[in-house]
Amino acid sequence: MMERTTFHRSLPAIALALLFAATLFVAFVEVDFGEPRIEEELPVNYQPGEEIDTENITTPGLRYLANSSEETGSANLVTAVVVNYRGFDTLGEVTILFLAATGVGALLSFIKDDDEKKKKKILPPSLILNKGARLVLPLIILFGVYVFLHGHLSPGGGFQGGVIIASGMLLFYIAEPTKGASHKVISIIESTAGLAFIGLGIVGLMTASKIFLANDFAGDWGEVGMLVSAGLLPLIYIAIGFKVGSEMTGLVEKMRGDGS
Amino acid sequence: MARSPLKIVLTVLVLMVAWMMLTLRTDIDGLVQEIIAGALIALALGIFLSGILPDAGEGNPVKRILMFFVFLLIFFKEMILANIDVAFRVLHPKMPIKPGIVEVKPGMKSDMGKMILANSITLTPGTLSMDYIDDSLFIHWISVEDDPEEAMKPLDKAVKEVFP
Amino acid sequence: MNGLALVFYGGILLLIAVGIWGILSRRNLIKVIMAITIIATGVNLLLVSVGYISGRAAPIVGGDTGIDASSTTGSVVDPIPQALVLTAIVIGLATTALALVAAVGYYRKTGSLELKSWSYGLTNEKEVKK
Amino acid sequence: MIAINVIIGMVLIIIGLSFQVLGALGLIRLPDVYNRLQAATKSITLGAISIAIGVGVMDPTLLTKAILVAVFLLITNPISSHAIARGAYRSGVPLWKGSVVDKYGPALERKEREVKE
Amino acid sequence: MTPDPVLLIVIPLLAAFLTPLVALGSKKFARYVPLIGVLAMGVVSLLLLKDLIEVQPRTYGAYNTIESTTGGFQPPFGISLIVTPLGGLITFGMIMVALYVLVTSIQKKEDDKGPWFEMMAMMATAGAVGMVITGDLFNMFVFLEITSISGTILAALPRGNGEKGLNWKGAAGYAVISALASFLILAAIALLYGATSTLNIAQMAERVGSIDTFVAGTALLLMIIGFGIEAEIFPLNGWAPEVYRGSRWGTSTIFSGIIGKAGLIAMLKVVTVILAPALEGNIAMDILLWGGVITFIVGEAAAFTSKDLYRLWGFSSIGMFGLILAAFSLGGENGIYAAVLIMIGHLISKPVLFSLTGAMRHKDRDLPLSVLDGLMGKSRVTAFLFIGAALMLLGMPPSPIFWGKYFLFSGAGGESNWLLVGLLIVGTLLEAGYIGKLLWRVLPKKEEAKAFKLPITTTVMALIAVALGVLLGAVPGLLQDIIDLVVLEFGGAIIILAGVI
Repeated sequence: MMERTTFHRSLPAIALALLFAATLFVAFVEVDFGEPRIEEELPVNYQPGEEIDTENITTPGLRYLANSSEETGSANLVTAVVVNYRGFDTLGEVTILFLAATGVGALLSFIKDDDEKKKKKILPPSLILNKGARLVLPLIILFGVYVFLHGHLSPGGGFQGGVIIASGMLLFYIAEPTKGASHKVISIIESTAGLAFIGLGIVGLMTASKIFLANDFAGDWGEVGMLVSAGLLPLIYIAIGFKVGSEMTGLVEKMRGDGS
Repeated sequence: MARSPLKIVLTVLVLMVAWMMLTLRTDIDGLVQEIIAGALIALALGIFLSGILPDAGEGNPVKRILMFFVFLLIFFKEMILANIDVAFRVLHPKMPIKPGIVEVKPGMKSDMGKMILANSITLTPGTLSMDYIDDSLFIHWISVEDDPEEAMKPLDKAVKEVFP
Repeated sequence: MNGLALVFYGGILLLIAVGIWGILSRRNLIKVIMAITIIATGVNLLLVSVGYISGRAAPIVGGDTGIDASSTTGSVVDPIPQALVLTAIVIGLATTALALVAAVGYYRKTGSLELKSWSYGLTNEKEVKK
Repeated sequence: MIAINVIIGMVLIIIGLSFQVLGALGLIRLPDVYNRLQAATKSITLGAISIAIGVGVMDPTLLTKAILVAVFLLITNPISSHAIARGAYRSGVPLWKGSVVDKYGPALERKEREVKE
Repeated sequence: MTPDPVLLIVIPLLAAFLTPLVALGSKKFARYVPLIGVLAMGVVSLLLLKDLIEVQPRTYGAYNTIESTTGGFQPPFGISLIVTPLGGLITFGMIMVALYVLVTSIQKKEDDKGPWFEMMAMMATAGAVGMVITGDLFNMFVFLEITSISGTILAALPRGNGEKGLNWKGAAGYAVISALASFLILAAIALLYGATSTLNIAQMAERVGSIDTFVAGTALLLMIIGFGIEAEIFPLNGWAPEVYRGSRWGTSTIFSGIIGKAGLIAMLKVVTVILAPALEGNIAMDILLWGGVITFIVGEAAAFTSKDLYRLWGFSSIGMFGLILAAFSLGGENGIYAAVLIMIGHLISKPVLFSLTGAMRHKDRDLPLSVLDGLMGKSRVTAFLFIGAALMLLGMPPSPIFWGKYFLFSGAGGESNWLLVGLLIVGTLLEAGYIGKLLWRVLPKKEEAKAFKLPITTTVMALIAVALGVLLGAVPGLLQDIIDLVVLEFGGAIIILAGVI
């Protein structure tokens, strides 16, 4: 009975949603799937490896492909785009995560206040899970560090590494419901990493190019493909890794503290 | 959960090996950079995190490391047997199972030993460790035999040699 | 348009349609938030598939892909949408976390998760009593 | 001519896959959560390890990473199936009616009473 | 010296990352960090505005812009920030509103457990500024998200002890709807990127002429829905009254003065620069024009019937957004003059009205209109400020809004668009109706009135704002230079439009 009425009520919604999707579909048909749209400016019969005149290219994607290795020193072009060409976006993105983590903490403090805390006595966590989590936590953190330290060489980067570290901490929180890193430490790491990111951006304002977030050391340190290469890029990713790791840990930690 | 120097050294070594396995590469320059970075990270993590590692018991480290390989041999043999056992039970038309939860008392004292034992029991024929309650391990057994302690003997002994 | 495009765009837009239907027809906040995350997934997939070029490798030089630094053009996919998706995923996560906290607060105060009354202020509806 | 390591890798992957299939079959055929977990854990762990090592053998540059993956699976898989089994038991999933003995239930009750007091 | 516009973003981010660190030491002092941040932003934007009018040599087109690139790559390869005359003016106005809110709420009663309100107010401002000045479409989306996430948090912070949970209702609604908006915008960005292979707004405008009309139309639809939700355009503003009703006066001010305005400007930027040239005729601008007019009428009508004072001001803000949108889309010299003047008048009068309303009661209840009864007898200063600001909002001379409406009517009359003129008169009459109703209540009554004391910071700031409004209303020539530049800027956009047809 209940089901029926909801279904009737949602018929207009279904119609509207399908209409919307159909409109989008017709529009996206124009954007051919899998076609090399960014390569319209290449000469006809172009073969990979041929020299091209990058001066005349105006499509950003194409120029990044052609020039990224020299300009940023990063072997991973996605990282070059994320941290260097569109680094300003990434700064905003880190800020969004920071705002969300801070906001969740602030708002939960209002919710918790009104709550009478009923602490149930529960069995201690299982020994096997607890010790197992303790055993693998260093390995998970090591892997997270590996991912964000190699962001300019292999798939992954600061965000992914940070999330891996936070998932390790989540495992630890499941295994040890009462223990964990302190609020204060998390908060300090979070803010310091954010300040470090902006500081690295300001380095660009100070050095040769006088431009925020410029990567002036791209070619100076190491060759493409080495751990030490790509100038400030790995440093920024380290800051992002710490920041994302601490933020996600903080998010999990705050939500856990609520008990709901 | 004491942070003995030996424990820190071992932790750092294990982490270092894991790092090198992740970053192994052929060119010398790159390898040197990775080794330096890995050493720093492993050192930092080892010093900070060796405190949370489970207690591994006391004993002669060299002997324990050797025994660890013996344990691995036994364990892998049992694991392959376990899979053949599963295959037999699952494919057998009548499904010869007689499940139940039994209780055993493992011989080791260290937390690490208990954890490793429980994990290896899960992967050996017919058994799944459920929980520890006050030093006794509860095991779900797919075909209950008379004396569970007897069946656990070889694994228990091997683990006890490594993590007493 | 080829068949692959039909599968990709059709599936993704169906995902978005499911999400929009959920937002329009459900009143339970948790379900609405679920619908939002479905839309987020759909849009992220859409963004990635816009940058895909069939038969090309991931945009990483050397290492596992074995692509030479001088011949990236014409042999790898467009890196920009992949970078954008990274940002969009994080943003979706932040939004979801906040919406959930607001839902928890709403539930604690009113004992309900229903968003019944969006009245445009024309009526002064009664709040749900706890 | 296919290189010898590719053949070995293929064989390992095939073995792994067949164990995975057996595990899935066990998941369907066996009667209750605990028995299913038994079959699933063992076969899936060995199957996955076998596939990982197989890939490592086929492409030797990945071998060390594959071994690391195998070690991780060996540690975490049994822990997670233990957590599922324990959680299932404590949230009241019953044993199969053909089970012959249950020593865990009474012990758990005793322990819970101790903690509450 | 021209400051780098990127400072407008970097300063608040620095302050935001510093705030929790300082809060670990002293929660009281941490509340001043965002205030200092906003003050610094204000200085930067004032310098930029001054340069726009005087110093900066004309770089391209007929009007001045100040550009800044990030990441060390020239646009379209790096993300650039472009401060146009309209952007500079709005940026300055929004930062001043934020300053008003932060200074006024220094003496506050809410127990916040930290500097969260101040920090989020600053970040909402930073996001809004970023949306207005960025030259990159995806970057605009990122700033939109910064704004809407801090907006959600602001809306969820309870008023007083938050006993009825109205704040959570508003915040939950806003969180869901703004998330929907942002993903629709993201879908539009995906579509436009697929069609043009670029994200830079200027480059996209060059390339968009060759794309399919249907693609452009769909992108237009998505963008109008997405930004329309942020800009509280009817019928996409169902969330807004709940937010205004449940949140603090500061939050309401920020939504009406900063977040909504930024959504409006961003929508105008996207539609006029990118999408209008891709469509035939004047379709895009006509949609905006009639959408704006309908929003104006609906908003003012809802305000007229509203029984809760917070909501009343919320609806009146929605009406004003409609009016501004309609004026901008009417275009031409008269339209732009009208839009800028109405926007300035709204930016000045609304914070005063919200702060006075907020000072009247702090609890989490609806605020019936009867709180105004006999306000004159309770506190003369409050009553005068209230009357002044309300009349300024209505457009009683001397007020910038008076001149704005004058130009709007002459613009609509000049095009012989009598339907538009009629609708605008209806809306204005509705507005006059409810403002008259409020003022009638303010007049002294016979019944005994309890004394009511306005906090000193509120008094000072409101006095400054009302004085500024009167000054700008009496001598509108002070704004001549900058508005002329804005007209040039929009003339540029219209010329592009004509070129394509």
